[in-house]
Amino acid sequence: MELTGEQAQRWILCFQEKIEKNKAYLSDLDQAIGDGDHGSNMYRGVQAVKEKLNELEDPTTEEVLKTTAMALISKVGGASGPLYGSAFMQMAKTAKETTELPELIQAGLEGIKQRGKAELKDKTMVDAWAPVAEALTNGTFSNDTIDQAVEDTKPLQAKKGRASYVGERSIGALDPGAVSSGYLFTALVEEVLK
Amino acid sequence: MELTGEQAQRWILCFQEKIEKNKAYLSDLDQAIGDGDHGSNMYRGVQAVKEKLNELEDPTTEEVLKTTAMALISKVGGASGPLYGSAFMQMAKTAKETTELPELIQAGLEGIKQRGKAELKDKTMVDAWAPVAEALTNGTFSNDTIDQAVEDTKPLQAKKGRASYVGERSIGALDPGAVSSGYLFTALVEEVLK
Amino acid sequence: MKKIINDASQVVGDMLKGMLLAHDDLIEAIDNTNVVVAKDKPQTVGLVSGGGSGHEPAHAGFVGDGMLRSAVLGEMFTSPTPDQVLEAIKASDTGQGVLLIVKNYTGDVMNFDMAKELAEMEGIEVDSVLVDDDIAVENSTHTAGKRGVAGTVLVHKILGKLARDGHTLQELKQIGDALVQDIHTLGVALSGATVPEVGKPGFTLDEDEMEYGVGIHGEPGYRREQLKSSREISKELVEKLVKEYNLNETKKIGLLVNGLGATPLMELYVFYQDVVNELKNHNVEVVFKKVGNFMTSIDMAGLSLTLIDLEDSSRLDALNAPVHVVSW
Amino acid sequence: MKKIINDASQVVGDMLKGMLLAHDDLIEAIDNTNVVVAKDKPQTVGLVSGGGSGHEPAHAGFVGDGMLRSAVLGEMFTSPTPDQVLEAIKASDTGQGVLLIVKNYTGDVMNFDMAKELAEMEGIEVDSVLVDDDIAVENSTHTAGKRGVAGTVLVHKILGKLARDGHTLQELKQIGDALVQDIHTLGVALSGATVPEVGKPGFTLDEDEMEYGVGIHGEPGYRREQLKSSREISKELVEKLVKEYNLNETKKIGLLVNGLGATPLMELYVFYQDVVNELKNHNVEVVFKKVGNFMTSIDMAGLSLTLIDLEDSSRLDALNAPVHVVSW
Ligand SMILES: Nc1ncnc2c1ncn2[C@@H]1O[C@H](COP(=O)(O)OP(=O)(O)O)[C@@H](O)[C@H]1O
Ligand SMILES: Nc1ncnc2c1ncn2[C@@H]1O[C@H](COP(=O)(O)OP(=O)(O)O)[C@@H](O)[C@H]1O
Ligand SMILES: [Mg+2]
Ligand SMILES: [Mg+2]
Ligand SMILES: [Mg+2]
Ligand SMILES: [Mg+2]
Repeated sequence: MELTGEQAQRWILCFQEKIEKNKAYLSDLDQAIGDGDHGSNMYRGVQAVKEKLNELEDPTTEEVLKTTAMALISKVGGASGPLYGSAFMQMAKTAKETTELPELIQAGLEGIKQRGKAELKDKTMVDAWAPVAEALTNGTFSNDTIDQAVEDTKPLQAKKGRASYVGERSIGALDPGAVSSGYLFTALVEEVLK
Repeated sequence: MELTGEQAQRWILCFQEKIEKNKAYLSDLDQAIGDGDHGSNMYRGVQAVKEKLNELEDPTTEEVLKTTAMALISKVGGASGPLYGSAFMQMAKTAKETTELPELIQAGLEGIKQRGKAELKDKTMVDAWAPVAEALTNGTFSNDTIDQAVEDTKPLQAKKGRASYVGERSIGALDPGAVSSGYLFTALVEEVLK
Repeated sequence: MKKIINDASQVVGDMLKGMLLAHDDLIEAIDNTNVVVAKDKPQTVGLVSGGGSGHEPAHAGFVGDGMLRSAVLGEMFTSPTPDQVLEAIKASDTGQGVLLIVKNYTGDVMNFDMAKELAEMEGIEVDSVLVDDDIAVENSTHTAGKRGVAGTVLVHKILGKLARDGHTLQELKQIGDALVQDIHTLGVALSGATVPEVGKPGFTLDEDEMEYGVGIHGEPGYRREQLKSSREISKELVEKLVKEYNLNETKKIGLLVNGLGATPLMELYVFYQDVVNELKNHNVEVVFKKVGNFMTSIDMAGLSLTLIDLEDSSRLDALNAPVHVVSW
Repeated sequence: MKKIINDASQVVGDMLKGMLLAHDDLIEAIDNTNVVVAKDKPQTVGLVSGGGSGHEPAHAGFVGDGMLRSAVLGEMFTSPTPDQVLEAIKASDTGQGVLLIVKNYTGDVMNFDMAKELAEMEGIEVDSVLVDDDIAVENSTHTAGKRGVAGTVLVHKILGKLARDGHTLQELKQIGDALVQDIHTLGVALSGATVPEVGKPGFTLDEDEMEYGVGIHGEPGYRREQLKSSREISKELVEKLVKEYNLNETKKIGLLVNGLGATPLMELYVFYQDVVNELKNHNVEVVFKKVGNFMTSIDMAGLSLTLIDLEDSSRLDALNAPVHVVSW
């Protein structure tokens, strides 16, 4: 399951479309337990990503991932900017060695954990990335993996990020960063794994 | 028609009661064409007057008028404070010479005109004082004189004071200062002229 | 009405206490009055201003070396009484006389006039300058005349510096009378102001409405219409204000963007930027500018724009001179 | 939403332009960034702060001699990005290194950290102080920790003075780390804040409701209840705040009453008076005080109270030292 540069480009552009379509929904999710800007943060980022990616001709996998990382880092801000940025930066670094998807996603997860210090079940995007990375590695990945991982953030109490301020009141809500990460993996399914 | 000190005291205390009862109404009138504080301004003043008058024992007419003037000047502020204050101050000065009611009210009117530079029909308290002063002098005074004078401020456009800012929109509303002056004269009727 | 206060009828006194506690290095109050006096009193003409409360930081925030010697705080939106003004005059006189800076409202004019008469009876030389910078009101003999609004603060600053420099009462009066004719202001409101004791706003505007030309006590303006952009508002205010000046030749001017109480600094800066752009179409050079809350209207949302003619460089120097006050 | 703006999505840029036009004597921006830099750059450690916009005058209002060397303006309520912070760091280094003053939010911490890594790769010495003065949030390993709020401004002022005095980066880091532990803040809101692009308030309170312990981005507080009097509010805030200090012996403290944007100065002073009264029941001596809008939350009505331990007289001296910034 190698990820080509062309596939990577389509993947990320599909992610952009999903963010654009769900911008308001993501912000609403963030309004409930955060500060209501996750949709506009991510949208600002993926717009810049789209622009940059469209400038590339026949890019390598590493180029796509690094371009995505840089655009997200310099446009998103907030918590999700450095986290998604670090994920793609680690993926880009790994792509120098291997473009195997399980390795790439695992590297992305490491980037997020290193940057954000969140553990599994802290109700963050880690809870979307970790099960997906694991399932890809074990060969047990299915569409259901994504939905299940995202849905599983609901009963958790947030221990990291802005949602941790609301304490127990975060229980019962989806984590916005997990939901946006879910779109990233759904885009992967649609454009690469289909 | 001389005004004794005891009559003067009863007159002003009766005025105080009327202001107290109509505080909100006076402010509402002022809200329509001014800044909505004529009731609370006058109330603040007559409360102080009442306190001061109650301290006096067997006061002369001049003492009552001067005490009233001083309390109003130092408690009311706004436009009506100096105007009522000047009216009572002029009355007090005149009372040194004569305590005839027509002369006193005429002196009060002069005090207001001197201080405020308003002419008849500028839609101010002058429009209540002038007809009453004239009727008292001519011996044509009746209860109706007061009501008529106050009512006659309605069709006028304000040319002085805060109400002049609203221009033509002041037409159709009663002038709050004329209404409160009306209470002063009604109190005179009830306590002195009855 | 949502306010962090105690007794609505005591709010002026409570505020004054807080102000004195917070700034005991600069100001004090005369016992049993609402008069705020500078602790530092050089032997110069004393400037006294004041008016109704609800315009904070005006006027007490401008008391101190280089601006006012004292400020008289009336009840909310109500001119202070002559005896209070008299106390301020007495506390401000060091033998060189006292200049009253009065905003043109019937109440203020009469109360300050009475105080002046009383002070003169006590042998204190007093004169006054009347500020009427609000061009929203027509200046006709058939009205109480233009109102005094935010431009008053510039009068405090300029005359305050000149008083400190040792100008005489007569000179200050003369300079002040000329100065006020060169200061013009126009304001807009997005909401009414709520006097605590009244408990409801003096006027209400719909969620999409604004009003041009409002006064600082919720006096009505000249036009109510749909909320416009900062750019459009700046265009209207600038166009009306520049008409007050002869701009055949490039004129040096100063700008004051004044928030009315509930409008965030962010909006004042956005607006300031539009004003500067708009002024590019006019024959002016901006040599002084100030953005912030100086003459507010309690919790009113909105702002005013003031222009001042600064061709005379002594005015500019005076505006730029350092001061020791709470809120310049 | 009623705001004097143009395009809601451009409000940060528009505000920045206005700010630079209004204060071109003190500050400038790095081209193509939202980074505000002091014009005056002595050869000392450069202090860099910043965060999301909407807290005006923070942080750009504190850029200048004696406080910050530069401020990074993020989008509304959104941490700025590492490349912007990097630009600020580069513009603030005169060879003595750069100290970042960061408010403790996940986003700010990560973005400033990344910038620090990037700057170090370019050979610039960088360290950071994390401000987490908001005691409304529990400091547990199970949360993102306490938030940085109004007390941050005191850190700017004190470290700004010490940086000007020539302290090294290591010294400033050490002093700063100790300092932030002695600053504690608690806020109350009477209304939510409206981010222009969102168009509706982050939360809404009923006409008779208030909320204790809110953050400066509309983060929820610890209790919502009926609007209390200034006296009762001051009692609750003071009692919670003094618990953070050891008051067995009389302690010298400083006070900061900070308006959140839409609350008039009048109310801040009324509240300040109640705070001082309330503190009489505790073993403190107030040696410094500040009342005004310093760290706002756009148009939120409400205020915060900050206490700072000033037993160390060098802190007090630093707070009292003169500065050349827009908004101290
Ligand atoms: N420490 C962390 N580790 C991993 N993910 C985190 C962490 N903190 C926050 N997040 C993620 O970031 C999301 C919020 O992003 P966003 O709303 O864009 O930023 P902000 O919280 O600064 O407003 C959360 O839903 C969560 O998934
Ligand atoms: N120049 C004037 N001459 C006579 N009366 C005046 C003048 N200006 C105002 N008034 C009177 O004062 C009244 C308003 O008083 P008030 O509301 O107490 O003061 P303010 O206008 O300062 O709020 C008006 O209704 C009018 O009768
Ligand atoms: Mg968010
Ligand atoms: Mg009135
Ligand atoms: Mg009034
Ligand atoms: Mg955010």
